[in-house]
Amino acid sequence: MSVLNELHKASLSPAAGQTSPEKHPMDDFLRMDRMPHIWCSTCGIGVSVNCFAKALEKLGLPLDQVVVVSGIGCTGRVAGYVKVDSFHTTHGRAIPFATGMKLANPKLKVVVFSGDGDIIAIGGNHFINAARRNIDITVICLNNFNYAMTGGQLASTTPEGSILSTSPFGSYEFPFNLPFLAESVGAVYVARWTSLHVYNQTNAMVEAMQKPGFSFVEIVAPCPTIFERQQKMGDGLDRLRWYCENSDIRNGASTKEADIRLRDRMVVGKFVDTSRPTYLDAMNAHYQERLGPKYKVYEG
Amino acid sequence: MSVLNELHKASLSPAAGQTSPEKHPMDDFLRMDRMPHIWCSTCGIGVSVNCFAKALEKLGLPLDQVVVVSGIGCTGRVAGYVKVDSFHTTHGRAIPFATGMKLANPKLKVVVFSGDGDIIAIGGNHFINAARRNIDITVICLNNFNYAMTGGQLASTTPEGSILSTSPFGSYEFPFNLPFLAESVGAVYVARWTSLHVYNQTNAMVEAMQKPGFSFVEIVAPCPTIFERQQKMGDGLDRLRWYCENSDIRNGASTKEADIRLRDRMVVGKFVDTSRPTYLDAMNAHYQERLGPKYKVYEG
Amino acid sequence: MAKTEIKIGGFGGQGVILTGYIIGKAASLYDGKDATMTQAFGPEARGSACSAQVIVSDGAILYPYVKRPQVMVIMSQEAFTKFSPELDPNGMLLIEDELVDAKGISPTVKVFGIPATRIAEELGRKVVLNMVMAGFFAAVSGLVSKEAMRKAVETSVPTGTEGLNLLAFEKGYEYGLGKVQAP
Amino acid sequence: MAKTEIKIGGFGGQGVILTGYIIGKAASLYDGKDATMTQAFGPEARGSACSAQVIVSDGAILYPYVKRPQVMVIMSQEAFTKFSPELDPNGMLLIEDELVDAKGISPTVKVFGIPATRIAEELGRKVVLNMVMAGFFAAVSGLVSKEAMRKAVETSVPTGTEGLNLLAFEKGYEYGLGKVQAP
Amino acid sequence: LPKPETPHGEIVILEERCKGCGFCTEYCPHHVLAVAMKYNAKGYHPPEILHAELCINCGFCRMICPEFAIYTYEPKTGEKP
Amino acid sequence: LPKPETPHGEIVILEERCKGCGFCTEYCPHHVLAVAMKYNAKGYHPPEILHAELCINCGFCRMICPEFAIYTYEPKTGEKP
Amino acid sequence: MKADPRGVLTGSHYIDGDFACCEGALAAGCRFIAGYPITPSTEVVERFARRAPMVEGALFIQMEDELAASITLQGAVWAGKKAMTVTSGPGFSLMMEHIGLAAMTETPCVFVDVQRGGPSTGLPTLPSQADMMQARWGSHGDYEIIALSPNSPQETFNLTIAAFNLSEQYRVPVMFMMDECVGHMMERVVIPPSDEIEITPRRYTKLPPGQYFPFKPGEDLVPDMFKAGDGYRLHVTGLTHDYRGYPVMTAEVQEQLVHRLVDKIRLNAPKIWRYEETGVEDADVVIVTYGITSRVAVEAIDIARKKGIKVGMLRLIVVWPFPEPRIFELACRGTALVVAEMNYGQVFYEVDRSARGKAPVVLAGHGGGTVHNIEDIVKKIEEAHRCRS
Amino acid sequence: MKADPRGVLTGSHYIDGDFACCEGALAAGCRFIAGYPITPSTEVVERFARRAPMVEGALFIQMEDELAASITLQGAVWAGKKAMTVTSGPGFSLMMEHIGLAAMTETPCVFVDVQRGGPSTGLPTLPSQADMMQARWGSHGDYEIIALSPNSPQETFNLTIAAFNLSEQYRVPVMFMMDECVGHMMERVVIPPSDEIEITPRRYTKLPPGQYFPFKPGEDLVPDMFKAGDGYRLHVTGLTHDYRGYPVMTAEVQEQLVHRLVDKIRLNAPKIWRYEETGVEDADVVIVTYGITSRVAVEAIDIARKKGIKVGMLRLIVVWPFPEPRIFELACRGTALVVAEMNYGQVFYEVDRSARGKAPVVLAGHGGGTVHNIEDIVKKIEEAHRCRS
Ligand SMILES: Cc1ncc(C[n+]2csc(CCOP(=O)(O)OP(=O)(O)O)c2C)c(N)n1
Ligand SMILES: Cc1ncc(C[n+]2csc(CCOP(=O)(O)OP(=O)(O)O)c2C)c(N)n1
Ligand code: SF4
Ligand code: SF4
Ligand code: SF4
Ligand code: SF4
Repeated sequence: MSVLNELHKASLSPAAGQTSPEKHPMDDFLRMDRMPHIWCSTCGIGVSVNCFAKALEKLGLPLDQVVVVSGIGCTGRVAGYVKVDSFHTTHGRAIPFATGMKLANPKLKVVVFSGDGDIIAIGGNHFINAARRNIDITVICLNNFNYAMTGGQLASTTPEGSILSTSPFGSYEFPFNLPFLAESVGAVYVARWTSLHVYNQTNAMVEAMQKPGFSFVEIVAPCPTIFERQQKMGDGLDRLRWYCENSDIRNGASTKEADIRLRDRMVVGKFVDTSRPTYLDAMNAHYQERLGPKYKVYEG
Repeated sequence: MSVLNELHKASLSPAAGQTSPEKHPMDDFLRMDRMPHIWCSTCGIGVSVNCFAKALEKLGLPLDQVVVVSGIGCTGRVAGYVKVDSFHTTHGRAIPFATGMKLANPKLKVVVFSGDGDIIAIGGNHFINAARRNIDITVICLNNFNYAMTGGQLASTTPEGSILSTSPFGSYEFPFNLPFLAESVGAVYVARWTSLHVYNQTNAMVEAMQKPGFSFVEIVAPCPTIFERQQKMGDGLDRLRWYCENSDIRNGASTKEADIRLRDRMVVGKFVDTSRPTYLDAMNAHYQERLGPKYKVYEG
Repeated sequence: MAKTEIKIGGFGGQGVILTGYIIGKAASLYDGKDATMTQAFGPEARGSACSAQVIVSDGAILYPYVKRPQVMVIMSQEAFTKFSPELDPNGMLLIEDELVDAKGISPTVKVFGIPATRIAEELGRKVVLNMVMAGFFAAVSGLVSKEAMRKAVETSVPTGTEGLNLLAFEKGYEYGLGKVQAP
Repeated sequence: MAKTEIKIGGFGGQGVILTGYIIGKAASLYDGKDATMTQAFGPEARGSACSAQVIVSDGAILYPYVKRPQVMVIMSQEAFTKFSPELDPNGMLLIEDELVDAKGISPTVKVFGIPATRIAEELGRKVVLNMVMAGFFAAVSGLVSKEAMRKAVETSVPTGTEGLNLLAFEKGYEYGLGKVQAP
Repeated sequence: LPKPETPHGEIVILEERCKGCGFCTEYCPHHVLAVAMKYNAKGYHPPEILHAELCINCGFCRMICPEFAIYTYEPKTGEKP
Repeated sequence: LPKPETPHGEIVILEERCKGCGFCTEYCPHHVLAVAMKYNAKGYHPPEILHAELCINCGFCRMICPEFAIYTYEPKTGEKP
Repeated sequence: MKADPRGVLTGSHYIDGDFACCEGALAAGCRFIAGYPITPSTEVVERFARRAPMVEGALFIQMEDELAASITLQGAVWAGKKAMTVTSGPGFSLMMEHIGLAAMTETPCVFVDVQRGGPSTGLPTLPSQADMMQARWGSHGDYEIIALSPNSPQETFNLTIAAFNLSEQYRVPVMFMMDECVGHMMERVVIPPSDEIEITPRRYTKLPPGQYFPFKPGEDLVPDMFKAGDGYRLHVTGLTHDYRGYPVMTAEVQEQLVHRLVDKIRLNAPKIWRYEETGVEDADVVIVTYGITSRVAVEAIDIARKKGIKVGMLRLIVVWPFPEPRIFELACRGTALVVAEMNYGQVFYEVDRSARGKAPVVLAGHGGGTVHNIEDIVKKIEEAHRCRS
Repeated sequence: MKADPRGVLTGSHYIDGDFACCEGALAAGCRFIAGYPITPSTEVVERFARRAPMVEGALFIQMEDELAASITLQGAVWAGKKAMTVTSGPGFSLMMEHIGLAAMTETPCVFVDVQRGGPSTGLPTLPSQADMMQARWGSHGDYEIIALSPNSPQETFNLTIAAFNLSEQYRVPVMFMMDECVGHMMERVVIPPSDEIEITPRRYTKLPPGQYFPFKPGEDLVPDMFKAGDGYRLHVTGLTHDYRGYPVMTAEVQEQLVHRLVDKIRLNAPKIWRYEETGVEDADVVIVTYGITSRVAVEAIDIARKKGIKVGMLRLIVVWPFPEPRIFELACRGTALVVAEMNYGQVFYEVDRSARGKAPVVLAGHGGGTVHNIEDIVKKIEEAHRCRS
């Protein structure tokens, strides 16, 4: 079995990747042996990973119980870099994978971290149904308005008029208003921030993870290599400046007004923060009521 | 080629199905050689087919230009009975099939007629994305709160507490509020009626088909064989009586309030009637603006 | 190896499948025999004639389908028309007397009738018609023991309805005994 | 059948692929030869060394990959480190003089340098660096005719930028001629 | 102004199509119809006309019939609502 | 009541990780940082400390850095915001 | 390991194959089903939905579609459950991407396909055996799976347990290929006491974090497993990955990983094969068959024997991996082969290949909708017999 | 029929296989692509998105997923367009249900799969040829398709046209199986004038409504077609249906319909086969290969010939249906066969089967990520040569 021998050899050779001589306080949250990450300079993904690490630190949860699930995409690579149990699944299906995980072991804190294309284009059906069921997971959706990993195509979130490789003369589709959609299907926590809003973003992640039920955080983030370049909006730093000038923080704003247009001002904030029983709580309560003491409360 | 011979023989034998000696004014809308249809006594599907035929009559469209597309389910069988070009596709995918049809030949009036499970459980992603794009089709969704064809399982629309074969002790899931969902993703016309409301239902179908863009009509209908029986709600006639007593007609009501609970009063009416460019209109306008006269308006 | 093929026919709602199930279960779980029950499914079948097929055998059943039933239990005229040609000419036909007219059946077939619906109605619930037929079948065919049939009925009907169903079974059984013991 | 393998290396953003494309296109569409261009793709490759490979041949090219390039055009040090070992010891190495130090290269290799970045900057747009290299390549290697290269440049760059790009090409070409004509 | 004449409808029942749901009989606004005692060949009770003269040709029965088994028309104009 | 002391932060820059996005230099609320002229091995300009004394240990630079290349701490308490 | 008694409904039952599959799963320790209804498989999940609240730690969820169902179960597996999903043709087609994911991430799990007539919506309520090649080849890329096919409710119960055990032993998705006939046929199913049911536990690593590498195989080419929440803090990806689970997109790592994934089944195949032979010793013709068709074929064999042809049967229980050498042996002996299956030729291709021209191989195919006409099989036996001589 | 000049970009172009595929489609009359991006196929639709507004009647839509893309195109076909969709492994897996639908409803259309390394997400940017069996067997139930595999951008252009023509002629979904190498390789592509491009028009019925039955086959087993809006008012379903298109769920109609669906390809196979032989006449060893691997194998052949082994090549252009008799012929002649493909054995199984033990069949497999190492193929040639003697 020569394959086996080869594999044994491989496992003896030292791990690839360099270990930085200096340490950053967040290094424990990261797979340092996989650094540097693949994200471009001035990309917003790294910022959100940083905020996420901070949010975990703030929450003070034992990291052993945190799970990150991603789909496929630039953002989908997040699962590969955070040093918790992390699953890089298939395109669009992070949410059902996370659902299985959470239901199988309710003690886990399950976070889906993925891109807008992944979560709401191909993954749309899972998004709406998981929210409806109020599965107790947090979905962090990094919205860079395009499919970056595949080179920059139209997404379900692309603002009208955007130039991308499959909308070479500008998009004429109407994008989703994600907070409105999330609210309509019953998400209990809905917030939107940009890459610039690092404190708010971090707080939203903390609140979302603390919230029992389906919580949703949309992060509007630059993809300088594709989206901003194609729109001639400069790089990620230019885009942060734009966010700074054009974001209206309006907590509690009606999600109906949260539409995003390519060059208009944009509402950010916490839009929904409500409560209803999670899927498992509803199930346990229901069975206890219907089946009485013979029902053993499901705990995983 | 013995197969061929057999087929030739088959094609010579007279068509199955009986022709009624007497005629009904709607018979021209139906494949009478396939009657009687498979729907149970007091099922609401036949009522809506009747209303749909009436709506077509009222619209006065040449039937040659009408196309009905269904998915799979009891309601999905509608495509097999209406005598227009009709396509019985796969479970959940009637909307994208209809999208292809409409975009390929914009002169066709394309109607999707299918069940709630088909359109919004497995088909949810297509529903939200077609609405977002404002594809110029009408979606008639017969909501009988369960998967009837497969013997009565939980659907994404099943009210909490309903007993079905996969919720044998009662469902503990929170169902979609379809009008709210439809509005949040940009449907330009949204109405809900019950099987009892035959005039309103017919009118809604007429209005929906007249409306350019993605229009959505939800019909709450009895499935006496399964849903009403399991809930001990009697047969379809009992259910019509229930609708009669428990429907609040509130045109223009906020879709947020259109939640359906198993035994509570229910809001029906026309909720959304608005306008924005259809996918093709937006495309043509956009290309004309960007590409100027060298762009030939797309007409199929 | 003794092997008997049984077919039960009627219309949807008469409890045809349950009758077959009870026969199969009785033979297989409580009578030390083997029994295979199969049925024809179909979405088009709603409300029309439906059937259950049971093979009861002393030994292992390999081929699981009924080809030429020796015993047929028929509860509707449509089912009679559809299924009776399959019956073994030397077989046995059990019919719901008031719903089925067995005209045209081969004279070599032994026909036994029971007004099962009426008996069921007398018991207050028309739905136990199938249990009356089951009792009748047990008595007339002698293929499955009464005790086994009773156990199968008891363990197969919804909790709370055992009494009524067993009563219906007994009524059918008695009626059947009368038929076979009478000359 | 004369067949030459060419490899162009640099970092993402330098226009490495376009350079390869122009060489291939020139040879294949305007010089009556066959030319196959291949490239290494990879999501992990963002920003790091990338390469284009071109085979130019008088006859049909079957095997499409470059195994031992006879000509290498290198625009970054990292690319030099990564790719130069593949170069044919009797081959030709064209480098961006100020970005690449060709130390350690076999003495049998003919090395030609050009300060392409500086030339491009002098023309006002650093991005035309690759066109300078293309011109340099045309002059030094002689593998593809100048006219063919010019046509390929003209038809491959964004409309409106043809002039600038052709100018850059000419600069590189002239510089190259100087190098090869000089003893 | 002359009071407009109340329209009148003739009712046609295609008995063999009926599945006896009772929708038409229940919801006829003028209580024109009743459930017949007889069975059709499918074993259902079709509607029967109780008060033919009361039918105003509103067509509700036609619209609500899941089986396309009943309709009305205005005998003079032939109008089918 | 004594006025609370303004907190102070020490800045640590892990230069080799930096991809020169400029986020930290741009958004440091006290303009402590600037873009250095030099390049790191990856070819980017990392930030450099202009006014070390002005750092209030707010941690914004740390949070916004996509490369985990900068952080601050309170030298006395060791606190890392 | 012995079965957990809480899931085992010891006793005799008169149930159909679908119910038997559910009971087999519960006995095997399956505590999680993510399903989506589809005829004729729905009864499996319907029973599970009813049983789950009574079995501690068991959970049923009906997902929004088969895409979701087929990955939700994998999430559950990595969180520590034994899990399966259940479907039929159209749903099975939708699960293909995630069968590939399970193969790539070596996720032990069971996919039940109760076969009905296809292609497309086809014959929703009627039988076929025409998803056999799909079970093996339906996802993109190279991978191997195990597929089993029961021919009675009792065997459905037994083999469902075997399916779970094999999936755990080889960390591979197992395809449980029923057919509508077996799924809907009622027979006695005897469920033994739990201590008579042998269960393969998950092969969790015994190594501590740091020493354990999630995709470093053991001698049998199968790596040990971890689960989320155990403190390993590891990564699992559908990308080509190294022994640490890290994505490495190179031809070398692809060769290391994917070659092992196929070899772990190919090289272990002799341990996985399972078939039953009847009257093969002196047979001139052997029918190769599986599932319900094996029970139809016996009648044909009887008839043919009466006509003087010596016919035997090789019934495949594990269909994939395929017992190629045994077929070759039979062919070399000169035994003609008839492949009886409810399709227009699927397992036939492997039988035909394995025979290597040494003996005639005849397809007794049938489009489904009902089992074979017995006479048709007899004719094929005669044909094979003629070809042989 | 000649090509519509509006879609034909006559002239010489230096483009890659993906772009050539787009141009081939446009030349073939394709006016509708429903797509979903996936590496390495995206360039096909990117080009189409750019070209469509310039070609009258052409439309590109990017759908929300591959499920949608693979059925949207069928809606477009029934409304009168020639249409295709384009994807790669993971997306191809998601399209399986709708490939079955197209087969069942006899919808002429083209599915392009630019193969990358699998299984699962695998090697997104790197080549493989490991979806070949999936192309044939990936959907549930019995059906047959046609699959083609080009080995250069020029051939991609040509064969894309052939793919559309075959799909129209046989009313069958055609799988266009590229690989990442061909997809991303740039070469000269000469697009002839439109009047030199032969196009198979859709076989629309000439019968009037009432006389025309949508699934009544012609002599070649293929029925003529109608389109929505033409006044036929007919029904099309994925259920088993009779010649009128009406669902009839019986074993008899299943046999009539599905047997014909497989036979229309199986019996017409000799007209569909297409392969290219080089140096086969006197060869002792023949390499059977396709796609990019055929261009790698030539180097191995050169080396082997230099070592004195007479090696030829049979390059499959149409891979499915498979030219079984030709392989058998070669095997009977005693020619040893080497199957070179970028996978761990797929087309190999058909070659092996077709040889019927008459000659050794050796797999030169490779997991993908890059083309074969030439030396590895040479070794297999030597091995085959040894086995032969
Ligand atoms: C089934 C499937 N379809 C398509 C792809 C190709 N694909 C990979 S990532 C991606 C889009 C990612 O976009 P998004 O989720 O927005 O993430 P980003 O890269 O922008 O961060 C696509 C289409 C795939 N991997 N699998
Ligand atoms: C891919 C796929 N999954 C599952 C099924 C099985 N199936 C057929 S109809 C149906 C549900 C239909 O429910 P709904 O749309 O609500 O229609 P109804 O029967 O209630 O009218 C299901 C799950 C299928 N045909 N295809
Ligand atoms: S391509 Fe865009 S999203 Fe992807 S890493 Fe680069 S900047 Fe970020
Ligand atoms: S099962 Fe329900 S939905 Fe289906 S036909 Fe009967 S009543 Fe109607
Ligand atoms: S509505 Fe139609 S089906 Fe119902 S009772 Fe009246 S006639 Fe019969
Ligand atoms: S934020 Fe980080 S990557 Fe950006 S310039 Fe500062 S240190 Fe460098």
